[in-house]
Amino acid sequence: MGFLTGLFWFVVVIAGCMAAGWLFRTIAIAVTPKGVKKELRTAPLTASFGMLMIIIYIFVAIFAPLIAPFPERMVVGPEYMPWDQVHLLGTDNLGRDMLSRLIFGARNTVGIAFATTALAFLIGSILGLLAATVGGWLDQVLSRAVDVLMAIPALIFSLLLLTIFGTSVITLILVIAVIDSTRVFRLARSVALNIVVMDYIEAAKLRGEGLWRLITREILPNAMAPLVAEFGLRFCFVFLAISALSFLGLGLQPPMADWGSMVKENATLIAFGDITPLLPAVAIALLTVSVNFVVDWQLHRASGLKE
Amino acid sequence: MTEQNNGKPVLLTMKGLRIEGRSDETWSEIVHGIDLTLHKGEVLGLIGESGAGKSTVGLAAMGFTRDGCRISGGEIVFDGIDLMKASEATKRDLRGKRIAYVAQSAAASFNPAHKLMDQYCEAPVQHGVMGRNEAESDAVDLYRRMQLPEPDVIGFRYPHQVSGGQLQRAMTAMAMACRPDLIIFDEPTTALDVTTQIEVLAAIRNIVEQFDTAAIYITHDLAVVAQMADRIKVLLKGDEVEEADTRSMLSAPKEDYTKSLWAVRSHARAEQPPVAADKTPVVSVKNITAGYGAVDVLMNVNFDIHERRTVAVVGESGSGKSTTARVITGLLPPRQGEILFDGKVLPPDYRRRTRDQLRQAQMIYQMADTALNPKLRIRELIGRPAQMYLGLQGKALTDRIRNLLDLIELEPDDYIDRLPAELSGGQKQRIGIARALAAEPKFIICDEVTSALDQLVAEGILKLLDKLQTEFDLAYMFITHDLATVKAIADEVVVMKEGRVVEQGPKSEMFQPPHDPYTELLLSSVPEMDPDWLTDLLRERESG
Amino acid sequence: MSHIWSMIAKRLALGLLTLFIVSLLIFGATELLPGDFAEEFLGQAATPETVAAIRRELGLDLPMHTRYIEWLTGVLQGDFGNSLSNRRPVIELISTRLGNTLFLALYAAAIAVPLSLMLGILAALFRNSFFDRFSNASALTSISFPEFFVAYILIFWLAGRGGMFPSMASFRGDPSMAEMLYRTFLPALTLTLVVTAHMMRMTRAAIINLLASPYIEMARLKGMKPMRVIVKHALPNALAPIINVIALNLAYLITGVVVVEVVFVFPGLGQLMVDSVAARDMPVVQAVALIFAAAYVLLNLTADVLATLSNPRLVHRR
Amino acid sequence: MMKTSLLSGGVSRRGVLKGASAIGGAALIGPMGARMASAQPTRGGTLRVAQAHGSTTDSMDPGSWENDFTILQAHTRNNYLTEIAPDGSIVPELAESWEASSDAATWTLTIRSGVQFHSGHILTAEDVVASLRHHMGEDSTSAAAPIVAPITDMRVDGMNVVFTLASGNADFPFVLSDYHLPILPSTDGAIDPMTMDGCGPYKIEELEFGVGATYSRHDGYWKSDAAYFDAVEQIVIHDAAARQNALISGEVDYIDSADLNTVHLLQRAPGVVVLSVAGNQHYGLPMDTRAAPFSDNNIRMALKYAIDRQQLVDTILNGYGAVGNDHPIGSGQLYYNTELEQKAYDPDRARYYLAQAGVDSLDVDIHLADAAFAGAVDAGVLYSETAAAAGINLNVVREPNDGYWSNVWMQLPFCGTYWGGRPTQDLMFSTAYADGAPWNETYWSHERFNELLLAARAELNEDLRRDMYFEMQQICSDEGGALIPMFAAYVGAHSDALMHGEQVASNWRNDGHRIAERWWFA
Repeated sequence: MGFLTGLFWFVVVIAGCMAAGWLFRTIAIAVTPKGVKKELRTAPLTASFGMLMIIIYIFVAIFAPLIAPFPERMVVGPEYMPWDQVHLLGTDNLGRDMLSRLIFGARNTVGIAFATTALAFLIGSILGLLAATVGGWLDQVLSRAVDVLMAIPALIFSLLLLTIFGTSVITLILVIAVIDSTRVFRLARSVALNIVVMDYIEAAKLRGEGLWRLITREILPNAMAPLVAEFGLRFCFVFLAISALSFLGLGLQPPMADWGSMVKENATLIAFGDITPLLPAVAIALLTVSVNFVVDWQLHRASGLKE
Repeated sequence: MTEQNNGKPVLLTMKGLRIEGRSDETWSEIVHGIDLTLHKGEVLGLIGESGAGKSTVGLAAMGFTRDGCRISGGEIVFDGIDLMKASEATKRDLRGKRIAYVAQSAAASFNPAHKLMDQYCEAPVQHGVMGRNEAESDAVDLYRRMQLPEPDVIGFRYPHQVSGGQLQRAMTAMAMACRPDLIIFDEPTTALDVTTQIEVLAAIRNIVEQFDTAAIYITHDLAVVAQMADRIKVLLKGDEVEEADTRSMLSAPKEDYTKSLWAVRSHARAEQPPVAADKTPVVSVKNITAGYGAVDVLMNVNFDIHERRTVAVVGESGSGKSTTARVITGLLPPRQGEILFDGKVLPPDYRRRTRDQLRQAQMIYQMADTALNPKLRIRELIGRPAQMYLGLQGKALTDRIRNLLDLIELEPDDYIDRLPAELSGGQKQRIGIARALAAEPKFIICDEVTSALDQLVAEGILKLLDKLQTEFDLAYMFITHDLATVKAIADEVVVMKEGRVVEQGPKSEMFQPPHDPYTELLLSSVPEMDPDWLTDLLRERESG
Repeated sequence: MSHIWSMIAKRLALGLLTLFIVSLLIFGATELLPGDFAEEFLGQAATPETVAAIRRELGLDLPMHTRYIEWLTGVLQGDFGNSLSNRRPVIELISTRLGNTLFLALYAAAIAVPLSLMLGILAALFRNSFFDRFSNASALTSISFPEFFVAYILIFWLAGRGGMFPSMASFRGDPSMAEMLYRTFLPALTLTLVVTAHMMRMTRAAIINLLASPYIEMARLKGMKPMRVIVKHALPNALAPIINVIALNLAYLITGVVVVEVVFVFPGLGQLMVDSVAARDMPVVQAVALIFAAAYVLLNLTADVLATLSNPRLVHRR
Repeated sequence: MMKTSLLSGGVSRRGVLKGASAIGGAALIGPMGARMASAQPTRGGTLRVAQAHGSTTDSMDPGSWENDFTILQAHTRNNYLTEIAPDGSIVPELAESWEASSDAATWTLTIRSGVQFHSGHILTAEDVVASLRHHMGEDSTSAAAPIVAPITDMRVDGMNVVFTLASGNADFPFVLSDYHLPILPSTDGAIDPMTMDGCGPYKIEELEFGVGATYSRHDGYWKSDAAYFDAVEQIVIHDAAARQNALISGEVDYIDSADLNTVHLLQRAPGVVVLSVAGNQHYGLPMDTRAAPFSDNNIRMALKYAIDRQQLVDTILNGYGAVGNDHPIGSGQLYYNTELEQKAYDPDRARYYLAQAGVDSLDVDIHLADAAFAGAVDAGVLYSETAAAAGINLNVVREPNDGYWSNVWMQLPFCGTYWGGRPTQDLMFSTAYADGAPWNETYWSHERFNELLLAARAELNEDLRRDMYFEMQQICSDEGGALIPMFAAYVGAHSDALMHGEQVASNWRNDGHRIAERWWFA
């Protein structure tokens, strides 16, 4: 019986999401200019749902102070209050309003994750493309260096670095970005290797184009698709990295609300069947899934596979 | 039609076949009601340019459509089975067993991960026609009939270990595996050199005859289809133009379009006066020896290219003609020898050459698809050289771009902001030309520029190049394997084989005997419109 | 084949270089960490005298490079030295934990790899179907939960009072294989959930990439069943990227599981590494770091070799 | 027999557990103080203890012991010369009895005879001397070196050992109960610090640092009314949730520290008993009284009034503790100043003191890590909230747990700390508040305070002594550098099948770390 009700709600939720996605797509198609329309028509429901979610997240992140019922760090009552009208999602381990923390968490988490990933891709892809284009010793040096960095377990490496340089948001972003960039480097390089053999690159070289232009105008645009796909996953791994670090006692500076740390702070509750810690976790999961739905859709378009 | 095939029963009929293709989310018809009847043991030639829908129709005969296509109307009946109504399972059971397919590029259509034999045996074993061992011995027999070298062992090689021509024959053998009633040949020889093409054509023809298999032979090459087909159906943009038996079709085409196809080979470049002996050539290749790694692929190659002249470098794949181009452009510095430009030695490595030297020698590539950056708009594609070399900016640049588009006969307003993907093959090639012109060079290397194009389109390109040459006093080096093209455009010809120049001289001499034996072979291998040509040639070669 | 051997040799040489640089990096980093072994060891009880005494005794007062070279020469003679804190030989300290770590990694891999391959293939077969999207979504969900959280949830469901599995994976003495598999089931399951998504998505993507290629069309035109087309024709050509991802994830299973170790009280290398870093116990830190690096290097090498072997073009040159 | 207050010195200042704390002050000398039991103990069963601390880098060397795991191991495997009873009094263990010279500078201990080690070795006076000598000398790497430093000579006389001290110390028996000083078997005058042997209630079967240990009962154990379990198992579980899960799912019988965040939920779990022992353990936020702005007492007072102590006790300790009054003396202690006004959260007064200091607002960083005390960072966050209302902008800087004690504590001007407390006022003050004391974490130097400290130590008149200690607490509270908001109880939990005596020792966790010897299964 419990299973059946579970199944029922599961179906309801799925249906709800799809409906939302469909609604969003129809509206979007109605309001957007022609070029975008054409794009949107090709979006499957999952992707539309993903886009809807991402938009909502961005909205929440931007207008957090306006939406949140209470300030980020204010203690509004005893710890672990149950859900009620005032505190829709109860309070956390210090008696701060859970909902408000979640909302501000969107701002910090998404912000930091985005900054980190963007930085990682800046470093990783530029170096990767450079290595592939120039080749020779430069490629060798960079690749070996990346091998070395990747041979050191990421978590432990960041543990070391953060202990050395302290745990300000900036260092956190830098450290995770640098470690992530190695993964990006490998991808960017391998993608670029397939591009540099193309005739139009040869033509550009024969034309006497400079390295910078070669990379930015000729190679990068053609390497975008796989990089974007990777971006989707990397983006989400940053949350996990942060929460893993706060599990080991180095996370964001309190009282900043970020989902990763929020899961950690309230995690012990799950042992007693209290789902409070699920909330930030679900927030992360939902974003991950949404982002990747959109990415998958774009990839599918790029792959040119018509089905 | 039934009367002219001595009462053989009908094998395949199509009535009012309509097929739609999808672009983004919208469906548009690409085949508009084709009728087709094929009798047992009969070979039907489907001919037309790309986009005519020949392959689509051919595949439809198997009840198959590519992803993004769908059959929207008409009927297909194979030996009494209505393929429109038949279940997937039924159709799967037909495919490979009673209807087989031979693809254009065997190299790409053989699975690189499995040995030829495994791929041969797959169909018969899976369809339960015969056991593995039986299939293997049968394969060896067929390989032998297809005149494959070492038929006993070749099956145990991987595709990449076998040459293109042999693969194409192996694939035909594979199609024969279940002794199908019908085989679809989809441009089986297009990717091959002329000399190899002969062997493959011969092999295909006689195996089809031996097993009295019906076939649909799809190609764009009239001369080829003339050798293979009993009847010919001409398609244009998804419509049937006309159908007749081969001889009457060749002798008396009814429709203008068909006639125009026949007319293609008429274009020939006006004879040019001989060049003054004292004149310094634009480019002269001085006994170049070059290669990759340890192996030499070029051995002391010599020839000159003069202003307003076109030198055609002819040879089959692996003859070193493209390598010669790489040496001239400086992508592959030679071991010995040097390249002179206007009498002055060029630095061997393009990185050492001055911007002006780079500007003077431009290149047009065979594959327009890979030669144009798919992410750049035409404005930038052809604007960039002008901007780089001539420092044009803003309005001046735009004007130059439009004027270039005019030169290559593309409507500027319409095309200037398109992406390569939004162009046809021929248009892409024209953009490639425009990009070369934009640098205002003295010398252009054309690497197989027409070989990927339909004849009519190729014709247009050749005419265009011709026109531009006289207009801008250009010197061309024209790399090709197609002697028809040579006839059409060359002033002088250089014949290459295995990295050596076997013969060179003015076109007039080249096409008159006496020939170097290899040139002879090349010339004789070019298919001709005569249906008996292949038969005669083979008989000739056996006797001679 | 010979070229493969030479490649292996070359890669092994490079691997050694990598290991050397890693050891340098780790050593440097550990030196940069605030506080040295003596201070950490005595912690709040530190008095200048005792700290000095310890440094004297362990030769920590020697300059950095001397200590590194000493350590290196030791290693080159196969002697990884003793733990600074409890003076036991590093080898002995590590061996059992290495065993545990490998056991857990293999256990998790044994579940995760076949599972993700299967799911990936099915997803590719029924692409864009509900199954595809659902398995994809749930896989993504499972990786977007922090590891320790997945662990807690599993514990809550499957352990807890009267639960069917123990919440602690630790065992002492030498239990039977079955016993070990039973006790470490939850951590293995946690790790499975963590790594499956990545491999599954790659399998799916790699296969779908090939579906447009002529030889796949050929297979379909030979009347092969969809499943056979995928497994017999697409998969063999998609192996290289898949193997690569599997290798990366295996490396992760060996080197990246400290969090899971903590939650499930599993005595693995990760915990040892973290503790030793905290204690600035250089020989142990170095040894563990080298093991991790070596695991990574070897797995990648294996992956590349397998990828090469899976590609006839690279095995049988013309 | 001389009558004087006895001091004990778990003087080591590190790990989770520090200091010994006796509830009362005065106790009796000599072999007295029988242990009382609530019900008649029964033998049998395996005690499985889960501990929050314990590292793979721990060592067998007594000089290095610092955390729960090693210390519990120490008391399970070893005996000491003296023992602190659950009521906080000092009772004999391996020392049958002791005698001090009138100046308390010479101590004669009579060693119990016939005590058998796990190895079968029989305890000798030489063993005692060797065991202590291990910590002495300038090459000593032992954390206990400062403790035994005053011992200038040890002389063996049959089963007697005569200690000569540099200066009189009436508390010497307490000193000898320090957990660093177990008695180990010696061969030709030296012990092997790495030995697994001991003469305690249980012998080690297997021990893996950072993982756990198993023990079996020592049949030759000399105490008849102790060590009821057949076997003992120590398991290290760092993760709070995992620890509680283990207890709830019945995989362990006892966890030495519960996660205060969820202890109220844990309490509801069937078959689980939460055990809270109030001691002198207190959490503090020391300010460096030499560094600006803390050098100004007004600033210190402002900060003291800007913190909501009750909120901290309720939230951080979840009620398991009491508010502190910025001095280290617990309410249970003999000379606890009952007249001292309890400081409470008062933003206005905080502002007033800011004004006195001539500023209207204040920006300070406080450096915290949960290594300082469980919930330190959260405490900082709450503090910064209340401080804001008082015009103080308190910025919480989270420092890595790793290396906290060497890089933050006593290095940065405003951080976190915790003390197990000391059994006597004198020992507490002289350890952490006296001018120039090694662990004077506030670098506080108060002339009057230091005079009183010396005077009080020598003073034998109870009333005068009380007055002095009252004044010292007053001074400490109003002028000291340490902000001590709360006293934290030791909160553990165990299965209801586990029984213990009426009084559970409060000097350490785990019933003075003698849980294996003192507890039993019902």
